[in-house]
Amino acid sequence: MIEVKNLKKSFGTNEVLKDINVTVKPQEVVVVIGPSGSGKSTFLRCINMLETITGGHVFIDRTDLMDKKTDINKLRSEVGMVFQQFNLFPHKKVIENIMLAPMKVRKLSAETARVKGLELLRKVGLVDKAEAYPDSLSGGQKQRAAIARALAMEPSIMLFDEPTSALDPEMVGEVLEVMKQLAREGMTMVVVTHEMGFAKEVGDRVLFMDGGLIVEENTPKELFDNPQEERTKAFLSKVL
Amino acid sequence: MIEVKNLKKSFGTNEVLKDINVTVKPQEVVVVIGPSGSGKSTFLRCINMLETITGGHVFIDRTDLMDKKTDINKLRSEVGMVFQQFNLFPHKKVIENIMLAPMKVRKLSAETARVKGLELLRKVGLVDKAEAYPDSLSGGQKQRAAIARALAMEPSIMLFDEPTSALDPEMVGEVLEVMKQLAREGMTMVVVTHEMGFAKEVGDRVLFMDGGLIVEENTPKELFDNPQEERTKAFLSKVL
Amino acid sequence: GTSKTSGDGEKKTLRVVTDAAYAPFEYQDKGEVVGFDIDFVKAVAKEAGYPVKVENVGWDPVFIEIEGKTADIAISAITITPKRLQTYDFTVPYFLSKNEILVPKGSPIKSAKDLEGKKIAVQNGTTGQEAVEKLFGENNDKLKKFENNNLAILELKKGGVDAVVADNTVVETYVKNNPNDNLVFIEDDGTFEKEFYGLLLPKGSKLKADLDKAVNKLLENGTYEKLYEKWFKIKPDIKILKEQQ
Amino acid sequence: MDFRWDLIVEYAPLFLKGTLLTIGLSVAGILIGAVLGLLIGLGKMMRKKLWALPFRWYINFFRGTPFMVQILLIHFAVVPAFLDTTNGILAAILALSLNSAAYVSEIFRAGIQSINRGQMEAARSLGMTHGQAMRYVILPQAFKRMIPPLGNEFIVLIKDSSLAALIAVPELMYWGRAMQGQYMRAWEPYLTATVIYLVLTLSLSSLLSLLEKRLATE
Amino acid sequence: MDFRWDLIVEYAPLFLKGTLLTIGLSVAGILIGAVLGLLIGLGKMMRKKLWALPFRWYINFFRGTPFMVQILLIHFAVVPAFLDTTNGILAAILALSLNSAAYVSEIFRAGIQSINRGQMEAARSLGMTHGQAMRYVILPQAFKRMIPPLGNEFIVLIKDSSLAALIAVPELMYWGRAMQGQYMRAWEPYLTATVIYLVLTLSLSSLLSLLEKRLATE
Ligand SMILES: Nc1ncnc2c1ncn2[C@@H]1O[C@H](COP(=O)(O)OP(=O)(O)OP(=O)(O)O)[C@@H](O)[C@H]1O
Ligand SMILES: Nc1ncnc2c1ncn2[C@@H]1O[C@H](COP(=O)(O)OP(=O)(O)OP(=O)(O)O)[C@@H](O)[C@H]1O
Ligand SMILES: NC(=O)CC[C@H](N)C(=O)O
Ligand SMILES: [Mg+2]
Ligand SMILES: [Mg+2]
Repeated sequence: MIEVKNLKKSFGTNEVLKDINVTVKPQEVVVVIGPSGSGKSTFLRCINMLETITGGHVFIDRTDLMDKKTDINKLRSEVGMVFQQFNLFPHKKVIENIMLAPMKVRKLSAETARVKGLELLRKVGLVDKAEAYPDSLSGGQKQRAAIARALAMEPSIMLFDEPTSALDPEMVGEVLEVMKQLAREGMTMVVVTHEMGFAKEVGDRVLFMDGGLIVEENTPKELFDNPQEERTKAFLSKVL
Repeated sequence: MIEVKNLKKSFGTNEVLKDINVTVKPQEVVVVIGPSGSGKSTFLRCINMLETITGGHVFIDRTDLMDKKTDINKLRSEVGMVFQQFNLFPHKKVIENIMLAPMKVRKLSAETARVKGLELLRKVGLVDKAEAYPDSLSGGQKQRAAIARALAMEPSIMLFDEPTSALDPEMVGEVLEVMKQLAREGMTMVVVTHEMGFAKEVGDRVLFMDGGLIVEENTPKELFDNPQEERTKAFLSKVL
Repeated sequence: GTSKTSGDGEKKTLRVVTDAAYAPFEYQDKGEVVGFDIDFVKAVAKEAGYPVKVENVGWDPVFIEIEGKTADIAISAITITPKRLQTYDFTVPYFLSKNEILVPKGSPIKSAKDLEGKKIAVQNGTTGQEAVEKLFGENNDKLKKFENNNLAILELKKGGVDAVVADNTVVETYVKNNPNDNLVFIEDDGTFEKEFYGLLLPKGSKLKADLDKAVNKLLENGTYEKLYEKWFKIKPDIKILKEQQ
Repeated sequence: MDFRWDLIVEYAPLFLKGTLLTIGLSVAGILIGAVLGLLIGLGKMMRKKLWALPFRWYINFFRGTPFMVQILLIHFAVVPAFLDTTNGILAAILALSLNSAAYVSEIFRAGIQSINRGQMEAARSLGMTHGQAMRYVILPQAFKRMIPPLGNEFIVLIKDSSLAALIAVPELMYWGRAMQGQYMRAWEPYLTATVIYLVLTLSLSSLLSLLEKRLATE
Repeated sequence: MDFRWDLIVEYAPLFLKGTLLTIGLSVAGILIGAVLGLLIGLGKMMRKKLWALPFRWYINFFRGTPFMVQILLIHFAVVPAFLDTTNGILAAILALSLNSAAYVSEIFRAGIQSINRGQMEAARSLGMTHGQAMRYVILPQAFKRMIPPLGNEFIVLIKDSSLAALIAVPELMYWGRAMQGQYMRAWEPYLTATVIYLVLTLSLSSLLSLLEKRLATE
């Protein structure tokens, strides 16, 4: 599904990703943890081509992102991304947020897009907010709307970058619930999060990143309860 | 130590605090929890007179804050406050941040203030950052510096408004550690936080606020394990 | 700095204002304010016993300064008109002038009447403007009022107007000095009346008597004639000036 | 001091005409300037530095020199070079438009940059092209933020247009000067002009702050 | 077109003198304007609305009318009312200062408002009075943010000072106009003035952006 080979990324002289190798299988849920600045977001952004890769290769469904012939926009629409800061379009209603890309990129009719959008909103429990503007939603509602928006492009992979860390604690649950359901339905997911409960419940694998490298990877249970590397131990002792 | 009687606070027509009655005894650690917008911050800000009270009374060490004759600035320096956003003074070095108020308000000499400031920095584990500017610190270091700054005025009460919720997860621990130490030393504290571990470990009492009222209060153990009110139960089920 | 003559003693320096954009009467030569008027006013002041300082301020400001008594004398080829006499005083006349038309070579305009319907540039607040407005109406659409005469002539050169109306000496000097511009002047004595320049003074100025005397002295003692010939290369008609008094 | 109200009454129709022309010049200036400014803003934001250079210099030139020089140059030198004649109104509109275009291009750039980077990223991650993201996501938000500074620029143009009097364009200030020239009085014309300018700019700016409040709450 | 370089050479010393005066006027304007602007900004921020009103109107007046009107009024009316004579240089400095004070007061207000509310709250919660908090916490930070907009205001003053030519202050523009009047040519004088203005404003603004970068990384 996703294959990352010798991925390198530098900002100027700052090498943020040093040599990342990961394979994500279909329907797998991979959780990424690691200290601030370790390159977690950059890693996700490289998979979605929001950053230009400095070295190595990323394959999505066997297509090489670095290949000049690859249609990046098409490939990108196969990969949904959910951001910490939601990034809903504030000038559009919730339903319009969801309809926009299907209509403009997939050329769906407004009607089809709306029907599908409402269905997705039902799924994330927001049908009654379809006609609301994002600013009137709570944080949890915003993030659920953002998930629905990403799903509207029918991606085969979903990337989540700390989707709950900008939320008030009482809203974290509703977002995680939606994500768990997605995982149960078989969506391939890469999730940067510090919600250990989520990782344990639905994660197939946990990657621990530090200093631009994947330091350790294992099943959640093994990694949390029995970390092998010193750095992992130090990090977990602080966070848990 | 602190006595809050029938405290009311409105912003325009929006009644944010409806009728708050609390007494905090010396050396007590009171934890305040509650959903977003329930008035937790406003409550703390009223105790520190950062908001003008609309009704009721707040007594600090038996002095009425509402009394015209009360010297608010003096009283305020008795009450230390730590903010979610740290609010360090970015144009001053860490040590200068700490020395400023003692020098200007308490009229200490620069030397005395510096000696005391370094001592406090040692206490929060930041002596080596004394000459650094706040912008070069990590979030956890900033918050510890902010705590040291508040302590420099030798307050008899410390107020904390979600001191760890703007921090990366791995930095939460170091700040909580400093707070726990303070509590052990007998500081009177009112802490708004969702760190349940902290509440259980050092909290004498937990107040649950909702809609501008204190809905329930009890020992941490009782309140978390055996909430009485429906709203408390609903809230805890989401957060825990 | 208005004049405060302290009785008998030293006389105060007079502030003389002008619009140094009206060659050959007053203009700037590499930053220096020079011209017939400048030489003349210095001679007059010397005769009357006042030290002077000449300052270029611009045309509209000349009148504002004198009305506000912030300057003592203005000399700027200023025509003595009944309207101006309501607000200001003048000395006795020192120069005979009239308006004239400046047009490009080959222009169909041959007289003032031909100006009808043509675009005309004038300097704001001059007798040239008044003359045109008397012919074709006040503030009519074809009239462009510029801040000084140089801008009006530049407008003509650049083709924005068909003619400029200004004082004859100025127009003729310009034509003579700038043969490459291919401009010609047109006299129309039937339309444009004789005008006399005077030194402009604030209403009720105590200087008037002194200055009148001095002007007359210069007219009589040959100083005026010498200056006139220096600048215009011909002899002045002093009689007509005297008749006007 | 005696204040001659009668002169003001006499010149009232001319002041009215002048005010209308002042408004007309400024409106034309802001409209043309906005369109040009967008183009220049886009030009300046071009990836290829070399191509962006002329736009950069355009902006430098018009922001770096006094409007008085600009209007005189355009009236007496640029327009005649093309038309073989001067045309005050044309020159004034041209000067105002070209000048405001430089400022509008910066307003435009600031408007776009004020939109959170996350908006572009969200749009791109949904598979939109850069152009689509600009058109459907960034620009609609940026335009809304551009309204207040564009309003301010309009106010600046109203004031700058007073320099058109120097090239004998019969706007408000021109009639003030004409009145001064005719009656040799300074106070009446300049104070009248001042009051009219104040009415224009203040009513516009209170309209603007109303609009801003509207936009903020929307 | 023939471009008469010889005329420019001839006028070079005058242009130099004019440039120096232009710089002098603008420097005086920004310095006095900054001091006045602070006072007016403080005045406008007064709690009592009624007391703040005159300051508010001061700002409205100077921001709402063309600088041309302001400099003419000050030259012909305000200065003579005090001195009994006109004084172009004084009037120009006065007009530039009073005008920039209005803008500086807004820069000052914006600078203070740009400081996070939390700073004031932190200072107050440490027991500082409002005055102490302002003095030791808010103002030092606000001043730093004011430097770039003050620099821009200085550039504006350089350009506005060209209007002093209208009251015959022998600054840069005055000599441009003098040259135009003497030789009846448009391109040479105005282009020369343009280039000098450009050199002044561009070098200033690149200095400013250097300074801004310095301040940002500090
Ligand atoms: N656009 C950029 N330009 C320059 N440096 C960048 C940029 N984006 C990220 N970095 C740097 O790359 C490093 C890794 O950043 P990244 O955001 O990937 O970390 P992270 O693991 O997601 O951290 P966090 O938990 O704080 O989100 C950091 O040192 C950051 O400063
Ligand atoms: N300065 C203010 N002006 C107007 N309304 C305010 C102001 N400060 C707070 N409020 C309102 O008061 C209510 C309570 O706010 P408060 O910040 O006390 O809640 P909180 O419990 O601290 O929430 P959070 O967990 O999000 O910090 C909210 O509805 C908020 O909108
Ligand atoms: N300087 C001038 O332009 C003078 C013009 C004309 N002689 C007048 O007095 O109106
Ligand atoms: Mg990140
Ligand atoms: Mg709060």
